[in-house]
Amino acid sequence: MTIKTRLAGGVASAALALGAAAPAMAEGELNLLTWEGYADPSFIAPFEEATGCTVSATYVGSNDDFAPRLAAGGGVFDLVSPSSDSTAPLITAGFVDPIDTSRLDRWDELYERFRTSEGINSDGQVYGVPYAWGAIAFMYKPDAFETPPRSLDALMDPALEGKVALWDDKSAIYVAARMNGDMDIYNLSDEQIAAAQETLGEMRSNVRKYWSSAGELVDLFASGEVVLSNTWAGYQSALLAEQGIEVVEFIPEENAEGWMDSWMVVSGTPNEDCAYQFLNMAISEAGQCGVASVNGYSVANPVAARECMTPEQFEALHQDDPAYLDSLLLWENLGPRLGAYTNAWNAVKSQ
Amino acid sequence: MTVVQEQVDIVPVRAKGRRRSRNGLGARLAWGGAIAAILAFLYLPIAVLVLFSFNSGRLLSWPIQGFTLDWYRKLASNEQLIEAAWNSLYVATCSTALTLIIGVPAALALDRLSFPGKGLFRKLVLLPIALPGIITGISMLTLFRLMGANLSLTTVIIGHATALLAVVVTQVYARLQRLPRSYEEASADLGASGLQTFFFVTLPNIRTAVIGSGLLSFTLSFDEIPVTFFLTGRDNTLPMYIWSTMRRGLTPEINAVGALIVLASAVLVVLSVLLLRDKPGGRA
Amino acid sequence: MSLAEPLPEARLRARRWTAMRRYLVLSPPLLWTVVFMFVPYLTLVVYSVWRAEFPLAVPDFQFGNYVTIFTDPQYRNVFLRTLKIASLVSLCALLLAFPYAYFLVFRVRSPGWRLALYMAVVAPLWVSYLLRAYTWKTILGTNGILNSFLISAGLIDEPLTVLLYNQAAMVLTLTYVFIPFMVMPIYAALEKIPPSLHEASADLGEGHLSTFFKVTLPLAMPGVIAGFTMTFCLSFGDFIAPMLVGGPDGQMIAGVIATQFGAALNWPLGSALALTMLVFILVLISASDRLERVGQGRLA
Amino acid sequence: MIELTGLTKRFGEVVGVDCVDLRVEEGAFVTLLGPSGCGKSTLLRMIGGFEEPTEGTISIDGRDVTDLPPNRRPVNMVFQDYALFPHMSVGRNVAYGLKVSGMARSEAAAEARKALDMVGLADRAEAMPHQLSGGQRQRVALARAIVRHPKVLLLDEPLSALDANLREQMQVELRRLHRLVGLTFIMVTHDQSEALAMSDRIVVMRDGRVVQQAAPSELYDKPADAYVAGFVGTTSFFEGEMTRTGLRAFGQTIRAPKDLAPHGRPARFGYRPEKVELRQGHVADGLTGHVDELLYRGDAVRVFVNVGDGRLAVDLQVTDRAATDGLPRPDEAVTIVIPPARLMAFGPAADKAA
Repeated sequence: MTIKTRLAGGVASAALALGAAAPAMAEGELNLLTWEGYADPSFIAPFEEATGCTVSATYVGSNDDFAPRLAAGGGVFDLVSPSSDSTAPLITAGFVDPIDTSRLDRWDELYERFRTSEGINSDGQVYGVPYAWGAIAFMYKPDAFETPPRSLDALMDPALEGKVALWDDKSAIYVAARMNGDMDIYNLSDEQIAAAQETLGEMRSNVRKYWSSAGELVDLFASGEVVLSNTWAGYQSALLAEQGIEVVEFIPEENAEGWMDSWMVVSGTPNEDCAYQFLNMAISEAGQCGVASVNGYSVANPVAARECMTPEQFEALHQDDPAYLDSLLLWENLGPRLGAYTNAWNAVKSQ
Repeated sequence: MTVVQEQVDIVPVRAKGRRRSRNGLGARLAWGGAIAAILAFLYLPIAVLVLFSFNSGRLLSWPIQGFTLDWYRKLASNEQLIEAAWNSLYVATCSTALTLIIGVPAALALDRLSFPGKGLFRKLVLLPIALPGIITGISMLTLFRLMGANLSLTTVIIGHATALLAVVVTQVYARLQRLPRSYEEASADLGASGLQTFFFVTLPNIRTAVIGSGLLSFTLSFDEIPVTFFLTGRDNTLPMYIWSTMRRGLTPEINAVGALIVLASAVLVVLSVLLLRDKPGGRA
Repeated sequence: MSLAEPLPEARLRARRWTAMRRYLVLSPPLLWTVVFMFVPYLTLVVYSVWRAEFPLAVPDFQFGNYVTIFTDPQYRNVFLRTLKIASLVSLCALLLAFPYAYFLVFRVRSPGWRLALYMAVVAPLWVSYLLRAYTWKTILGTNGILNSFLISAGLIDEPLTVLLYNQAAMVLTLTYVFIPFMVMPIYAALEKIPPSLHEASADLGEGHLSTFFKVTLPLAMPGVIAGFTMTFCLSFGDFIAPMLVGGPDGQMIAGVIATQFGAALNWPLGSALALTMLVFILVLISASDRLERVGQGRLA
Repeated sequence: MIELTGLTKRFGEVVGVDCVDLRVEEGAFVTLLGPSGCGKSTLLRMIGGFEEPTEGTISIDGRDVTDLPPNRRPVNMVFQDYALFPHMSVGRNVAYGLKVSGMARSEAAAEARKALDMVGLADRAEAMPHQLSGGQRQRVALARAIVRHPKVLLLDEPLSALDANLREQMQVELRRLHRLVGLTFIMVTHDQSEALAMSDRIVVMRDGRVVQQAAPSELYDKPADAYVAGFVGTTSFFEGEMTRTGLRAFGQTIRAPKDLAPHGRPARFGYRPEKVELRQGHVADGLTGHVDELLYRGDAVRVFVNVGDGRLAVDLQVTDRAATDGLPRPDEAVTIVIPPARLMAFGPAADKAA
């Protein structure tokens, strides 16, 4: 659409003040609410070309962003990719539609434990298409440490004053709880949450910035602001490597959280056909190896992964070893406790 | 709350010939230094923005590594950014049109009519000037949510028009107050209908205020974030795009966008100064 | 003719027509104001007494949200911090803007220069707010432009880390962004002071300083108050600078509101916070309006 | 013919115009005269349609126009500030009224030229209003108002913005124009000499009411009350009482028409200072006193005389230099001789006067 017709239409609609002013959307325009890297041109562009569906993406910095964006009003997004701990509210609220798995060619190839996981199944219906998984590891700049950090205690090291970053997410509570020795991080009591809150308060002199996007963390490392932070394992370290900055990821002694993202179809999307074409692409080689090479995440379809990955990559991403995921503290739906966690985290930021 | 109102109207016209400073060279130098420092504070960041848009390296540190136009080239091929820029243009144009269509009659009503509830009406219209954009943004969000309206560029336009209405109203109202009522009465007396009077007599005489506030409202809308933040749907405006890019890391590409915006703003500023200089006969 | 006597039909019609045309002018702005300003504030009030319940809120009538705001220390902390930062920003802007405006009005004699210097301060308003704030991030960073410059000039050995991601950086950035709003009203106020007053004061044997404190400053007060209020309100409601250049202790009230409407998904609490902020600002504005009027009375 | 019936305008509690009845004959030059705030401008603006009457009606040539907006009344106005549209040339200003009523551009321009010609400004049609002098602007405003051939031309203090010399010139001009176009003129002024000089008929107003309406000479010679007498021209007031022998004041008795005022009751009297004689020494049938002060005014001298506990004024015409020499000196005893026909009476003494 040319700017001229757009402006003409716009001015006319402005005169009418209300009514459907925005220029009509072309059929098959997918709007994703997702994580950075999940709409990378390397695999999205071929998809657009092949299907005629155009894709645009809005990025979230935290799982807590999905529900509010959907709650603010319909008609905006077509597909979302929350982690499995944050799917339940979307399903109960009716923000997402059940998936017709018969329209997905390679559904059966996905890890069974993902397909049947609690996060995407509700009342006998499937609501999500597992896509990728990984860990919330920590990473550090090796040249800033004489002895590499192994434990979360490093976050409190007085030598690291103003050199630490932390994800702006309730995950910070999980981290602090583990530092306090409360390992049942998804079932913390009020006292344990309060203790975690206190730990985070003590840590604050070490924290330079709470990062709220992958890119922000990359920048904090690249511009030498921080040397230690939690990270979406695989992703930021790769981006930093691209800039020639060396960082080392590690799973702390206190363990790390694990996560699994799945694609969900927003209720009432006018672009259902395109959405299913996208889902099919996502769990095929294109999508799976796409996200694996862009984000460095492990993927949900081992069959496709084996097809398109080198054996080294396949192994490095633990694709042959889904039990690895069990060793992590896989994110759980907090249910009614969610409010207590987010409130505690907000209180830390407000202190 | 006199701030915006004065903005365009102030073309400094201080009486000629203040007496020459009685202080010596020392005081003059001190003044000069202080003013230069303030100007440096104001313009160094902008200079940095422009300078580093030509920096060949990614890193934003001194000295710049070399000269390149790469970032501009990248910009030219960044479809999302261009789309966002067009969206902003669309939003700013529509919301400016709306603020004028609503704001000029509002100013007329405030100046020329008396009606019940006028005091409240005046307060409401002027409120968004001083109110943080976030309040306008969320209050309209709650309204649209209750109405079940989907967020889109239309809701953004309505939001901008509401937030910026006050800019037009204050400026046009200030001008109307200086416009003798007898012009309009004379026009009516000479047989002109209300509309004829408005278009032939009133509008030409408040033209500069209308254009000035329109320009200002356009610029502010083009640059708006807090309201857009809450009211936009799937489409991004340019500031929202820059904002989300910024949140995802520093890139010299943003400096290039910035440099272009600085250039466009400079053109607008010069234009507005030239356009709005009152021509002789502009005032009776 | 008494009012009781009925008016002829034609006269009634003419009267009605006149009244109708009046409402034709009035109704678009009136309608707009009611629908898009009055009603939204009302919905905000409604939400603020509702109860947050996933996915959004359920109708209820209670003041729990307000109780939370006034009892939970985190909101008091943020409020006080916002107050502090907005005051500091206004103060810094005042300290920069006043001499500048004073210089323009009383020291620059050529109208051309005066216009140019005035526009020099106002013009940045036309440049994107976001970009102007963002540039400070690139300047103040650990390996940023300022640090690398100082190092290459041999002034420091280690980059200064106190420049960015703290409250000072926020104050600096907000001062930079909002300073034009301080210069404009002060300039306007100084501009209104008749030169004869200065001369009279000088004739009476007052020195420069005492003329300044006894004549100029009191007469400039309305402008100072207007500028201070505007700058204060703008920085009080900002939520972007904290995200860009603020550190872990940078959360401001608008940021908390944004969080309640976002991640925390607690619109009722967010609405209550927004209304609290609204009332605070309204009180501030009316107080400043009153002060301003008192000040203006002096010149009359 | 214009007819105002019971015309009243209230602004909240304040009464601007109070139940005014007025008829203005076709072709007349009528002046509304009064001090500021007397309601004369409000009355004019109601006729023009700029104010809505609270009560009463206005009709022009038998047609009720009370509720018509200004643009639908056969009336045009010359505003006090002229209200020339600053963004239009003189020609376009004058043609404006024709243009908005749908006249073709060329025809309107020709009409405008004719009107400008009438006020002697045909050659300034291209000029912008700010390039004109005050007097020229006034003429343009006149041309603009008459070009539409209204039934009535309203003039709101049309000369107040001009300086003294120009004002007199424009008075002549306006009279000439009135004769030329033959329209009904209604003018508002607070300047009594202007009103006397120009009008066929003067309507004196006070506190929103019409006090007196009459031809200028009648108004001058027979003011209805002390207010009019004081406002129009100068009047020297004194208190006295009618007796069988005449008018008794300051312990002296002078001749007076028997029916000037009720006998045996103190009342207020007055005379025009230029219509009496001043004689040296004591003269019978006059008011004798001592000269207090002399005000020299070029063409005349006003002599203030202390009579008893009062102070009266007499204007002496100065016809040549010799007359100046013959003027009385302070403290000289003089007598004011008032021709009985020149005496004016204004009701009971308690009535406060202007």
